Amino acid sequence: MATPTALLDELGKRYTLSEIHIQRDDLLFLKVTKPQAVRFLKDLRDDAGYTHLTFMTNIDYIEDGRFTLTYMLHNYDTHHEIGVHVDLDRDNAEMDSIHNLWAQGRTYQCELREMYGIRFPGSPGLDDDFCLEGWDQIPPMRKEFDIVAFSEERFGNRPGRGSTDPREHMGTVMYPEHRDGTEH
Amino acid sequence: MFEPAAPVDLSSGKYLKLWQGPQHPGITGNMSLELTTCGDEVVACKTHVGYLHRGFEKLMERRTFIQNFTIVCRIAVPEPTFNEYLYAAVVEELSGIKAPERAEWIRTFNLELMRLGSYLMWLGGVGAAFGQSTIYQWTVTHRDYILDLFEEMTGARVYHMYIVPGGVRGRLPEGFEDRARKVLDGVERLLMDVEKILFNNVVFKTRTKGLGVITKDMVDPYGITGPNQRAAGFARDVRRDSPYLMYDEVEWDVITGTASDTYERAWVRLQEMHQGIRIMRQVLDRMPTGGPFQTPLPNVLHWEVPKGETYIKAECTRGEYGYYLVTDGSQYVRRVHVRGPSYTHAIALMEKMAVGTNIADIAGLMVSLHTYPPEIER
Amino acid sequence: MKPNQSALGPLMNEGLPPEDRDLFSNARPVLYEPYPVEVVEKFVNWVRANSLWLLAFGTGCGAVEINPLMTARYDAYRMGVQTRPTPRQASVFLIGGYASVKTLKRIIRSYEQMQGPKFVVCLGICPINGGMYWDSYNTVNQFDLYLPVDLYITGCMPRPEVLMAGVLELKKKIMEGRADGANRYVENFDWYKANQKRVIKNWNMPDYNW
Amino acid sequence: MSLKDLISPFYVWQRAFQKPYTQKRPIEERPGAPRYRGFHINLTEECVGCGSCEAICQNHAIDMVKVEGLEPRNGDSGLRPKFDYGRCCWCALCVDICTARSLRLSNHYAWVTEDPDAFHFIAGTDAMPWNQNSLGYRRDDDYHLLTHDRIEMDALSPEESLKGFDEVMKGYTEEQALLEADRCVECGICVATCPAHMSVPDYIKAVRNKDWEGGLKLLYETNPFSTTCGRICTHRCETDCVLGLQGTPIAIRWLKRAIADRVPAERYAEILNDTFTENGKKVAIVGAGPGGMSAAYYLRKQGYGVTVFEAQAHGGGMLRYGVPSYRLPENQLDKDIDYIRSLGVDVRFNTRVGQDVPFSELMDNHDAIFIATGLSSPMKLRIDGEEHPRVVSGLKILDDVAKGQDPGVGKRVAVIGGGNVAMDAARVSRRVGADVTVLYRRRIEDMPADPEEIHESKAEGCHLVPQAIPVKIKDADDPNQVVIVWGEAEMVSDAKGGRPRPVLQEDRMHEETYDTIVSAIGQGGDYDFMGECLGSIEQKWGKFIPGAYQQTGVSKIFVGGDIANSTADAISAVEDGHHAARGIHRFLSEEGLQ
Repeated sequence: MATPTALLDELGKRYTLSEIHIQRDDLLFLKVTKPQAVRFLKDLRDDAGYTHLTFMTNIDYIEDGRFTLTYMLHNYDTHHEIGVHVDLDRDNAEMDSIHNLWAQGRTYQCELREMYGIRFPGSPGLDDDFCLEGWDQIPPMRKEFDIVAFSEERFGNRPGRGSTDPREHMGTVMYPEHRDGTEH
Repeated sequence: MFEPAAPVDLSSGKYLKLWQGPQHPGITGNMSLELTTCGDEVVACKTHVGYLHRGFEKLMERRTFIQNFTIVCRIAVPEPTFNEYLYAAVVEELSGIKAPERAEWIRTFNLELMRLGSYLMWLGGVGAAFGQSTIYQWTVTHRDYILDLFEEMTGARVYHMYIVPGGVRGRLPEGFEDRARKVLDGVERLLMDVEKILFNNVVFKTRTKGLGVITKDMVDPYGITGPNQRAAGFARDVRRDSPYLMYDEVEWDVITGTASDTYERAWVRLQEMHQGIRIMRQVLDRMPTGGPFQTPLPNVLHWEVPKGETYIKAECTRGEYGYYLVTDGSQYVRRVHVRGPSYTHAIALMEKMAVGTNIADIAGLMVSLHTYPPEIER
Repeated sequence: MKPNQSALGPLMNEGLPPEDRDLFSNARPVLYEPYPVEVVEKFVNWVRANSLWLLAFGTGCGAVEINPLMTARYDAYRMGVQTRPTPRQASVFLIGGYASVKTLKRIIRSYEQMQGPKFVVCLGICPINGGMYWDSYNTVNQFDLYLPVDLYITGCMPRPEVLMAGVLELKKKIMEGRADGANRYVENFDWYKANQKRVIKNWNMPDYNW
Repeated sequence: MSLKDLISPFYVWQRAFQKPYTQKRPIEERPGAPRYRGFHINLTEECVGCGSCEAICQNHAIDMVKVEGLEPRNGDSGLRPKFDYGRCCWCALCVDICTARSLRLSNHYAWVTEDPDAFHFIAGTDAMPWNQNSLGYRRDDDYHLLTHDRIEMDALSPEESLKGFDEVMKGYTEEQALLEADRCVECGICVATCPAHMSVPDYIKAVRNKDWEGGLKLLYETNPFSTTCGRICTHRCETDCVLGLQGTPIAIRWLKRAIADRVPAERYAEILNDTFTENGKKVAIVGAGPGGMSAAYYLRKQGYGVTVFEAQAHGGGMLRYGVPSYRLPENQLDKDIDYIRSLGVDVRFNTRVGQDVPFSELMDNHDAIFIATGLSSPMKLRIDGEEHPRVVSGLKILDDVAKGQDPGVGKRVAVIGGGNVAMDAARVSRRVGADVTVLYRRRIEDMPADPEEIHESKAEGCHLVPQAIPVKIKDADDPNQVVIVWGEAEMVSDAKGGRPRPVLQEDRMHEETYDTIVSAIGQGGDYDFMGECLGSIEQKWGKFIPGAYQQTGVSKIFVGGDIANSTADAISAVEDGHHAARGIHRFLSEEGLQ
């Protein structure tokens, strides 16, 4: 079985790999382009022995306007893991489906559609409810979704709470005259 | 790999839609199976989850690194320690902290004890699912003795919040080792009894042998891990393949099976409980009693973990449990993803395996896959 | 205090498609009236207090401590407690901690299917004021907005011993004739319904599910 | 189906003869484990209300609330944590982080009620059934969430430091500063204690973020003597720092210095960006010490024309002439003063009011006057022989050294006193090669000098003799020497609960000969220049008693600094100046001064 570096050399001939980062001896991350991604995953699975899809998830880089999908693949023979990143456009996130490669891919894609609003055309049951039911807001895992405000508005909190800031309290009681309003 | 279910015409009157769960005694935790049946036979199954969805991954994005340590244990209720350990491990790796050796031993013990407790609960569930409620009464009680140990060690029965990034939160109490050994002896005796009255029970054997066979070629496409995979003959165990904590310091065997049916999976787990006891006894023998058990952390009130990402996994009772952490150098995580084995076992795998079984076996099949809904939906 | 239930008119079942509305009852729940003879009511309450049947619905993580409670070590059976698989047979609904919106819908449905007298006991911190998940987008923060609660047991988790203490407290309350949650539900039905529909956005069931 | 499989289950019967699992009375029989994380207990007396528990609580289960009968005071916010048991998850992070170690958990775990609003209580104050429980979770001694030990600052060794007047403390390196700043819990309790109420948590945060410029701006909001105070401040804040409750307090003073040292003087104007428009009003300030210059800074920022009259040739007052340069190098003091002068503050050096310029001129030509002349007249020992020529004041020695002259103390020196001036005089004398003995009336822990100064004096070889009361000074055989008679003292506790009092032991008297006796027991003020105005200004024990905003009985005269406060340190003077500036602004603007 090829070592990860040899494997990368080999794959690098056929794919545009970037941001290769070796986190540990048994874990590396790399990025492939969106059009190549599914073929790349299939090659990893079929040719390189990375047969186990550990998980698939998404990272929201709201400041860069992108989503980064992460597919984590595991090789049972070398006990090596590869995290494959794929950048998507955050505003119009769409990705090829991997439900034909791994059975649980469908579930992950359904979850990502619900939690981030990423489309995976062709993935069965993509629009079914996964965790949420009757959700009427933007997908909740997106960074711009403010859960505190939402929870406060929708579910409320029991009254009878209220806190005093020690520094503020001491200032008001102990040296009111000595405050210029520049206090922080 | 996804095979669409055969077209079912509900209006034909031949089929019946049957919901098992969420309020149903034959379901593990709070989830539901939408079964389409023809007579007694299940022709299609769809798993519905989300009844326990709390949005952990989102909650964790707005809590500081120390605050998260209190919340992760809630992700898998009967097995909080795996979450605690994995969260601590990912944070330690990214912030370059190494827990002291003594803490590593304590953690190993903690994890194995939790595994045993969780298996006992599962064993009770197996008993209950196949009408052997006596087993349930025994095992839950013995699990309670384990919870007593946890209470003594960590200060809580269920949510221990003991494995903190950097180490553990306290030394073991005086005389703990002796009491732990006593509990282990008790569980070992119990397991022998269980073997006699459950595993040798003709009813159990008849109902479980040949039920829900996972073939070898299903394992990778469905992402099956843990005992479910080992019962199919794969000697794969994270503790052996990518050793963490002190697992390469102690002697134990990876248990595998061949038949890969419900009985075999139960049998593999029973043997793993014995292995767990074996590991714990060695840990108790070798655990250092002095030295530090915590590496100092930066001020946790404004702790910033350097930018990076990592994935760490551990072998929990149900298979590969892992934490994927992405940080951006701030006081908060950029993204954390919890990989629980139930995710694929309870959905993709269950939906496939339920087809062709009898309604009455669904509960047994479910329990033989050993799934926890909270780790699916988080 | 007690509004005339019939004066409020039938339920509209607006969540159902128009063609299905006739298939379901549109009657409102009715108030429980105590027996006119006090001694009889007291006796009946004593009976009720000593056969508390829990609905086996693990709605949240609190359910994990029900297992020890109902097995050999703590053995709640000796207190007249047992679990029942169906709401029709149960009289006590243990809310096992947090209630996600999705589960809340099932909780309401199960609760309304329970026969009176029925009691709701909330376990843990989450139903009181949100607890661990006070800022979660999918769990309710104050359970008493949605169903009447007779007793709260704080803790995370509440241990089996506290659950037993809770059972004893509930018994006391029932015997004193103060466990009137079900009646409060009837009296403030519209208020509860409005609160429920405020969080459950896909209300596709009848308004009262008995 | 084998026969064995059929029979085997009946093995269950053997259990019928075993002890049952059932616990007879679980509620009574099973208290929480000794380490159980049950309900909260707070030792109200030890708690200082820092709010770290609230800060770390991920469930927002803790509110800091006012407690009846508990007023805020230095080192205690008077607030106490109130718990919401509809939120708390008993993770005990609050216990782990508790700076006072007053918060703990009991092993009590049962609370059942029908009222959902009942689950609030102030731990330790409200009567809860578990308040007396002795068991429950405590932080393990070997487990910490906070760093209790201060990051040490590099310093010259005593041998090196004795060689000259180079600054002893080298200042934090960036790495050290970050580590030290990281210890802060940002409670802000120190802010009240700081006489200038500096935004300590904020500028420590700026250090953590390496935001030196932002930090400097924060410093100047309340203190234009940051470089100086970062070195010689009496750091009362550190006394009340909550980190000091279990370890050493944050080195707040050093962190202030860390900021100021990292911004070069040339960049001050650009960073602080103090812009203002002249408002045409004029204020005179007497004394260019920290009080006067601070008032000048804040008044100037509001557009006042400020003239400072200073008797000496340089600004800084006691900071220059009373603090030796190994503690505060002159160029560092100049950095602060020069920036204030750069704003257009007119400082007239070598101009003694009442001598070079009449006080009446100040009164006539200015809209307001701020007087901060400081205490420059040494107090008398009030013992026989005090007028001996070999008895000199500590200030005189420091003044000589500051002006580059040899103090001429000889080989054997006795310093009388325990304040900073005494320590400085002793250390200066060590530097010019004398053997130094320090005689102090009370115990070492009673000394008003900074602990660092005491420590460094000892390290540099000063011989500290506590509980020594001078009785008499007389001539020695050698005219260049002097004899002191002192007696040992016993500390007698005060019946009224005050601090213990030294009582002379007549039978244990000592007579020793020295080249010089340095008297450094304090200083007094000289207010003669003010003439008749003096009569309208309240005085007590030789100090002015100003009213609100440092105003005196003569409404346009404001006073501050050592002559008007009891603490007599730089930071108090800075605040007096700042506060007088507030007062003068109110007095001269439409707001008025009530």
